[in-house]
Amino acid sequence: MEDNRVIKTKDVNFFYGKFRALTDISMDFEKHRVTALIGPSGCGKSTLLRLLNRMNDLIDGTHVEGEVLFEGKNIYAPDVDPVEVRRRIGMVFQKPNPFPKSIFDNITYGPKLAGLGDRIELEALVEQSLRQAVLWDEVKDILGQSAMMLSGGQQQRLCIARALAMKPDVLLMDEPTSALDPISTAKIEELIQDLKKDYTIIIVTHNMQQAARISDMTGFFYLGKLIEYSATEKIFTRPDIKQTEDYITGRFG
Amino acid sequence: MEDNRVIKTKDVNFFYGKFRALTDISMDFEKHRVTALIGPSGCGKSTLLRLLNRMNDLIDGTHVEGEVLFEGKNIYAPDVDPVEVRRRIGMVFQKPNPFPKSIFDNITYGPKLAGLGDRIELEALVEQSLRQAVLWDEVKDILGQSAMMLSGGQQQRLCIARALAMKPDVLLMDEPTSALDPISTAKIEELIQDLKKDYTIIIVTHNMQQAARISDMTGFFYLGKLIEYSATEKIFTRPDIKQTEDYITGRFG
Amino acid sequence: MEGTRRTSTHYERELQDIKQNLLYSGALTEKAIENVTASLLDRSSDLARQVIEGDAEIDRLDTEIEEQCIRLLALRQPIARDLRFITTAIKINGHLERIGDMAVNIAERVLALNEVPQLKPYIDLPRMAEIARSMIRGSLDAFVREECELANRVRRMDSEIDTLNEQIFRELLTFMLEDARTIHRALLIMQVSKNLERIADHAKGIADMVVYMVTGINVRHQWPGEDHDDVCRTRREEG
Amino acid sequence: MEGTRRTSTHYERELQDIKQNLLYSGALTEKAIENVTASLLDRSSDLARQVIEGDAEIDRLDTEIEEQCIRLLALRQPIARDLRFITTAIKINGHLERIGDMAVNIAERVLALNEVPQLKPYIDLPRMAEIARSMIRGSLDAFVREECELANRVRRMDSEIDTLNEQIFRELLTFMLEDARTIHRALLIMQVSKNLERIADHAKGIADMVVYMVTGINVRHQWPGEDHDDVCRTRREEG
Amino acid sequence: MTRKLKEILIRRIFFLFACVSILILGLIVTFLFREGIPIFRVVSVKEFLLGSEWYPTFDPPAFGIWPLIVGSFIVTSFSTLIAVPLGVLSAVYISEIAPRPVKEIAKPVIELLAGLPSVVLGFFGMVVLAPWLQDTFDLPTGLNIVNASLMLALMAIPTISSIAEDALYAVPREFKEASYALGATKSETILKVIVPSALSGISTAVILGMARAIGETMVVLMVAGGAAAIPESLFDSVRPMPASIAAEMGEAPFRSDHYHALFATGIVLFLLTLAFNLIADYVSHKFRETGSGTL
Amino acid sequence: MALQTSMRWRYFKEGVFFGLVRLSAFLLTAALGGLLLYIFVNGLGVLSWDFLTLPPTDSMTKGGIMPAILGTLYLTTGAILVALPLGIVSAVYLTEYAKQGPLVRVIRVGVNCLAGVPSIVFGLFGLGLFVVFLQFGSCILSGALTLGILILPTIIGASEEALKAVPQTFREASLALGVSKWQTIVRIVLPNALPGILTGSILGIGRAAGETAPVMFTAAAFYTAKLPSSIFDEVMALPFHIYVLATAGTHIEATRPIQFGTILVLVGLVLGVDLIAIVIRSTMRKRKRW
Repeated sequence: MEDNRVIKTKDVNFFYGKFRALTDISMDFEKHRVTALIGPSGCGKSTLLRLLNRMNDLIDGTHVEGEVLFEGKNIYAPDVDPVEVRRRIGMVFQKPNPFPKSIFDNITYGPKLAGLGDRIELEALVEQSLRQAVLWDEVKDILGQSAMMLSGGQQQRLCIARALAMKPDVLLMDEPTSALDPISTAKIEELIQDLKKDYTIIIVTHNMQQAARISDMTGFFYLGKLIEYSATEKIFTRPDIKQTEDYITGRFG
Repeated sequence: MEDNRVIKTKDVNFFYGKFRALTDISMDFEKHRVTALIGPSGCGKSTLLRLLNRMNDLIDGTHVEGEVLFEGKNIYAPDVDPVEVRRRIGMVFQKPNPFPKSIFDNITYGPKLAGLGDRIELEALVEQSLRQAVLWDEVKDILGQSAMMLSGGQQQRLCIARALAMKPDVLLMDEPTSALDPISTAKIEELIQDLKKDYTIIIVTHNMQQAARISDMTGFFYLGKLIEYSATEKIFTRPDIKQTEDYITGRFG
Repeated sequence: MEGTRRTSTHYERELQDIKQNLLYSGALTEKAIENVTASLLDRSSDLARQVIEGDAEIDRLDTEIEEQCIRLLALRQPIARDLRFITTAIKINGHLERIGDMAVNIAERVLALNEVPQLKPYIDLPRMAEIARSMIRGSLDAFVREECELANRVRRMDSEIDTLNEQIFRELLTFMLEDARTIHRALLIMQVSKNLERIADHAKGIADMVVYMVTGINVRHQWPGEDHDDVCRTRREEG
Repeated sequence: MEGTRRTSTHYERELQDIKQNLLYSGALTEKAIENVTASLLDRSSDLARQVIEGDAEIDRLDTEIEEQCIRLLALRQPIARDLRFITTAIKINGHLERIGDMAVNIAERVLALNEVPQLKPYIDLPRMAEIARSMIRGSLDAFVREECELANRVRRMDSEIDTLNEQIFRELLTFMLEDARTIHRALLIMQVSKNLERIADHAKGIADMVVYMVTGINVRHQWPGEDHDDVCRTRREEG
Repeated sequence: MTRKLKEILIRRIFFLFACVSILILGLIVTFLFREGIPIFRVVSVKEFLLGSEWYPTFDPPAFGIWPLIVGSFIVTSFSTLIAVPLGVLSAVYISEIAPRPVKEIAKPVIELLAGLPSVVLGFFGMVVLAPWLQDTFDLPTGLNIVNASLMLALMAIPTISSIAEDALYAVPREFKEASYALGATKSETILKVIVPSALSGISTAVILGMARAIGETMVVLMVAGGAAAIPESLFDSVRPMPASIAAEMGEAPFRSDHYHALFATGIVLFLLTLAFNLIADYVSHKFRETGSGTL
Repeated sequence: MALQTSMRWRYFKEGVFFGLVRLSAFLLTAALGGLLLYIFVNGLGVLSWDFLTLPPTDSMTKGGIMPAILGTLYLTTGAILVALPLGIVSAVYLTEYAKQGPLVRVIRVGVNCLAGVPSIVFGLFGLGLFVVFLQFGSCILSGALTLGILILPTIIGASEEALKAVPQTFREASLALGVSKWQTIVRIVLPNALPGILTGSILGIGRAAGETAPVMFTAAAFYTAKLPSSIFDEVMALPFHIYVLATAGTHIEATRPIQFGTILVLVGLVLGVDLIAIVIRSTMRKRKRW
């Protein structure tokens, strides 16, 4: 069963300068599951997510204590190349952020940099990724057009396809639907549930109902601490901790 | 009973240039009720809202057909001063938009320009408005400080207080919580339910659950048409129209 | 908008799962009634014991369906049609579980009856059982097909059962008054009949909920005669 | 976070309304049982009729509470504690309504009994009624106070009632066998007893739901003996 | 109603004020042409533009400004060649690579330097660069194309750098994050995402820098050497149009042919920069309309 | 293994690119820094109270530069008086009132074109209109008007930008409170845009002070010892003074120190003014949170 836990954090602390944004987070993320991280603004859920593929490296004056094990190896070990980590652990952001390039170029951006040059392979990859992201039918005839012309929901699915094209093991999602309307949101939620058969997904959401709908596991964060982490069904029907229950039932603060 | 309908729209059509954004909208808005307008993006709900206090005047190349009766008088009649209309029908926007002035000045801005000069009266008005917006206790000691220092949720309640200070009859709200976190949202929702005893509230929201939670009446819009308009409880338990049911149950598009 | 409904979502599949489980539970209770009737007629204690044992599965389903429903309420927060479906499912589930219990009750009486000689040939009881069974089937069919009319027909069948039950009661009373030795057996048969009548009640309860699910109108405290004709017509235009 | 719970929100007030209605309905059913027992003992047909008429109010409350619950499910989409509360409320409501119906059943038997001379002095029946009534009260108290232990105590009381019912049944059977003229009356009394037993069943059902509400554990198909001691202890730390 | 009337009145008055710019532009054209057109009674337009002899004070005078145009063109081109890479790369440095304290100082300093009066650069070119060039390359004069180009470049770099930095800074952080999240290195992110995304802003920066160079007077007046001939090497002197106008206007008798010829040169310069600006406007507009999505 | 080498290749390219970028940044710093340092070092020795307060003497080979400083101040002040009201009002019209239409597009293109006109052409225009046509002659008025027109587009641009930077939501909020458009502009829009407008204007002043070409024909005197008594007098101006000393004087080498001193004063003046603007802007940016 050891194998099933793709990512493990061990007593992770995270500091912005002297401010401790995360306190002693120890969490296991299981393969082929959707794990949701919820909690009020500033609870550290996004910070944790960005720490899992070293996106926090880009912010000055931060540092990490503890270990983040990805397939058993600490990604914060000195000999680990963060570029390599990010290739294995993809990320989708809050706002759809396609590059101002064609749909095709958006998807091949990562693979090309990683050395994939063969046009036929690239085309196959584009189709496969777009199909996985349930976008192929909508864009197959306009692959050469700018990604900026797509609707918000389509852009976000394109971003998912772009991440999938790197064939990552894990997909991190940082409030991927908070900028979308309900219909696009529903599509992305369906997609996430489809994707979990092939990927391990960790999603931050401030929409509790979304966590309820799509996740298998839910972790509730408050003030940088992991308050409760358990099966989503349990969290939403009979959480163990009162703080969790107060938060999800809206009796908080 | 005639009296109870503060605002009535009669066969209202609205055009952006040649594009007809609203088609034959006839709706009555009752006094001391919260009426929610829901529907997918671009369905015309926000357009209708902005039409009710002539905020759409600010957009070039638009025109209105039909009548919008406020207390029996068509606000689009040529002799009506839109400034006067807006004074009677307040509005709260999607993003909190306090002026970069002190809290006190924010609230007295409108009344002062409307001619209220007496300091004591103004102070009483500020307290009253802030109390109504359930913000008084949080800001009573910092009335002189900039409104920009408040949190997002506090800013939005300040905007509500600012609108209330004009003593309007109707309060229009355009997705007032879409930029806020769940906790601030919950506070604003409570507030809206408190306010309806004194005001008529019309709210646009793309969060259906929000409409369910706070409104008495709900109108569902699609493609610029009013599909169904009825008591919220009815809409959410047994809507008459299949389109409505498909939309609210997420089976849409 | 018509015809563009998406291929079944995960949510819809979960709703379908509940429906399937309910139908399975319904089939089990029907079978239980069939078996218990057969055990009565054939004086087969084995069959009766089978029914008693079989109830564990119905109970298991009861728990499972209820958990599924609460899970869905908690995680999917259904509204409108879906909410009516879930509340209906919870109620139907409760009714089916009770029907299973009644079947067990009957089976226990049958075991007792099998210990003693048969009082009389059973004519009305199998008819009652058959009606009760067809009420269950009918109400579940109505549930699956969301047919208000069919549910209404089931609701009206309840009075037939009531009549039969009363008839049996009076007949047995006569037996008892005539011959004190029949009292014990007659009481047992009375209980069988009473249980069948209650099964029919539950079937009617299921039908009531189907009417609610389809129309959104609560008819539980309203007798089928009252204005059932209108109930189904108030249903809105579909699409 | 403790102590900062806000002054009751509109949502919480709606939840409270349901609780109030349930308690009101509970009080009505208790009263109905009290009245129907008194009508039996005092042979007061007026009181019995009062019980029958009073059921309309319980039915009305049943409908109202159910509507409130579905309304809340639709509009507030409760989860966790609140969802358990609502599902519990729906179930309790169903039980109370059934209890009301049983009281009516009993009242109808009382009316029939009042037509004929009293068979014997009632000793066990009032005791049963008292236990049933205290089970209802106990389960509702447990509901209000969210006390798992109390609910468990109610659940254990059910066996007492079952014993009494069986005792009454055997006693009446003796009467019937001895004197055929008592059969009609004995049957009526049997039904009264049976109904009381079912009332107690429903009270236990309420207690089951309270255990579920407080602990999140489903004990419906689990007998109080089984491991009820643990159930309440599995409850998490409060706060 | 009075409120409405007041609003309308205010609007009208404001409109009149806004029209002043147009009026001025019209006046500029009018007066340039009024004072410049008379020269074409003396020479034809073709002769004026393409004539390779500029001897306005000779007798008979020659009014061919082709050497001036070539001079302008050459110094502008060379300064652009120097300024664009330096300006853009230093913009990249400031916005993407520099440590935060450097960034915070460099940005306003660059902006400050964009405001350096051109006469200062001209002076520096004259006093420092020219003697150095003369000595190092053993030239007859240090006032030549190289000197002017370098000084013009130095003048244009802060402008280019500052505008380009704005454009780079305006690239949404989301693009960067997306690129990193896809396993790109920092330089790949800069070259393949950030710079392309800022391309419209960068090209505006380049065009504006060029426009500034072509219209610049004092630098070329002071360091270009002033030879009104078509240059044969980079170390030759040239006499770009603005230099010619500035230098000779003082000496040209009022309303003489020379005077008119200088105004006509002004017309050419004006039209040239006008064209430049319209192109810049078009480019930035086109990019904006398509949401810079056609890269 | 192949992947590893590919990573190594990618990091090599990264190193080369960053080297290039750093080099250009260094070159730029060295060039401009060296230039400023050179001027500073050479000019500092000349600076004295007399240098700043006395007029030039001995064919400008001795004495101070006071008339030139004053002239520059007069010219720039005049330019601001012309350009500021005109520019702000135009910008308000363009951002607040103008509806999209051909006329507005013409105005906008006009402003853009005006911004691109070379300063020498402004000089010619000033000469043609003010000096010759209106017969003001070469004087403060002509120079100030020319410079004012020169910086008008800068001020319109800066003001427009500042006005556009005022969030649309502020306007909506004000209008929704039943406040008229004019009041909204006066009470909300302009106060919030003011820092931006000021910054733009001050940068405009810096530009006006440093301009040489336009004043050459319209205002600047080669040499005049007397101070102007009216706006119809000629004045000296710092930039022109430098140009004159450096190129046209008879004692170019002898006046070198004076040239450096003048340069330093001019640079100090212009950069000082610009610095003020930049400081104002950065503090404003830090303070505002929208």
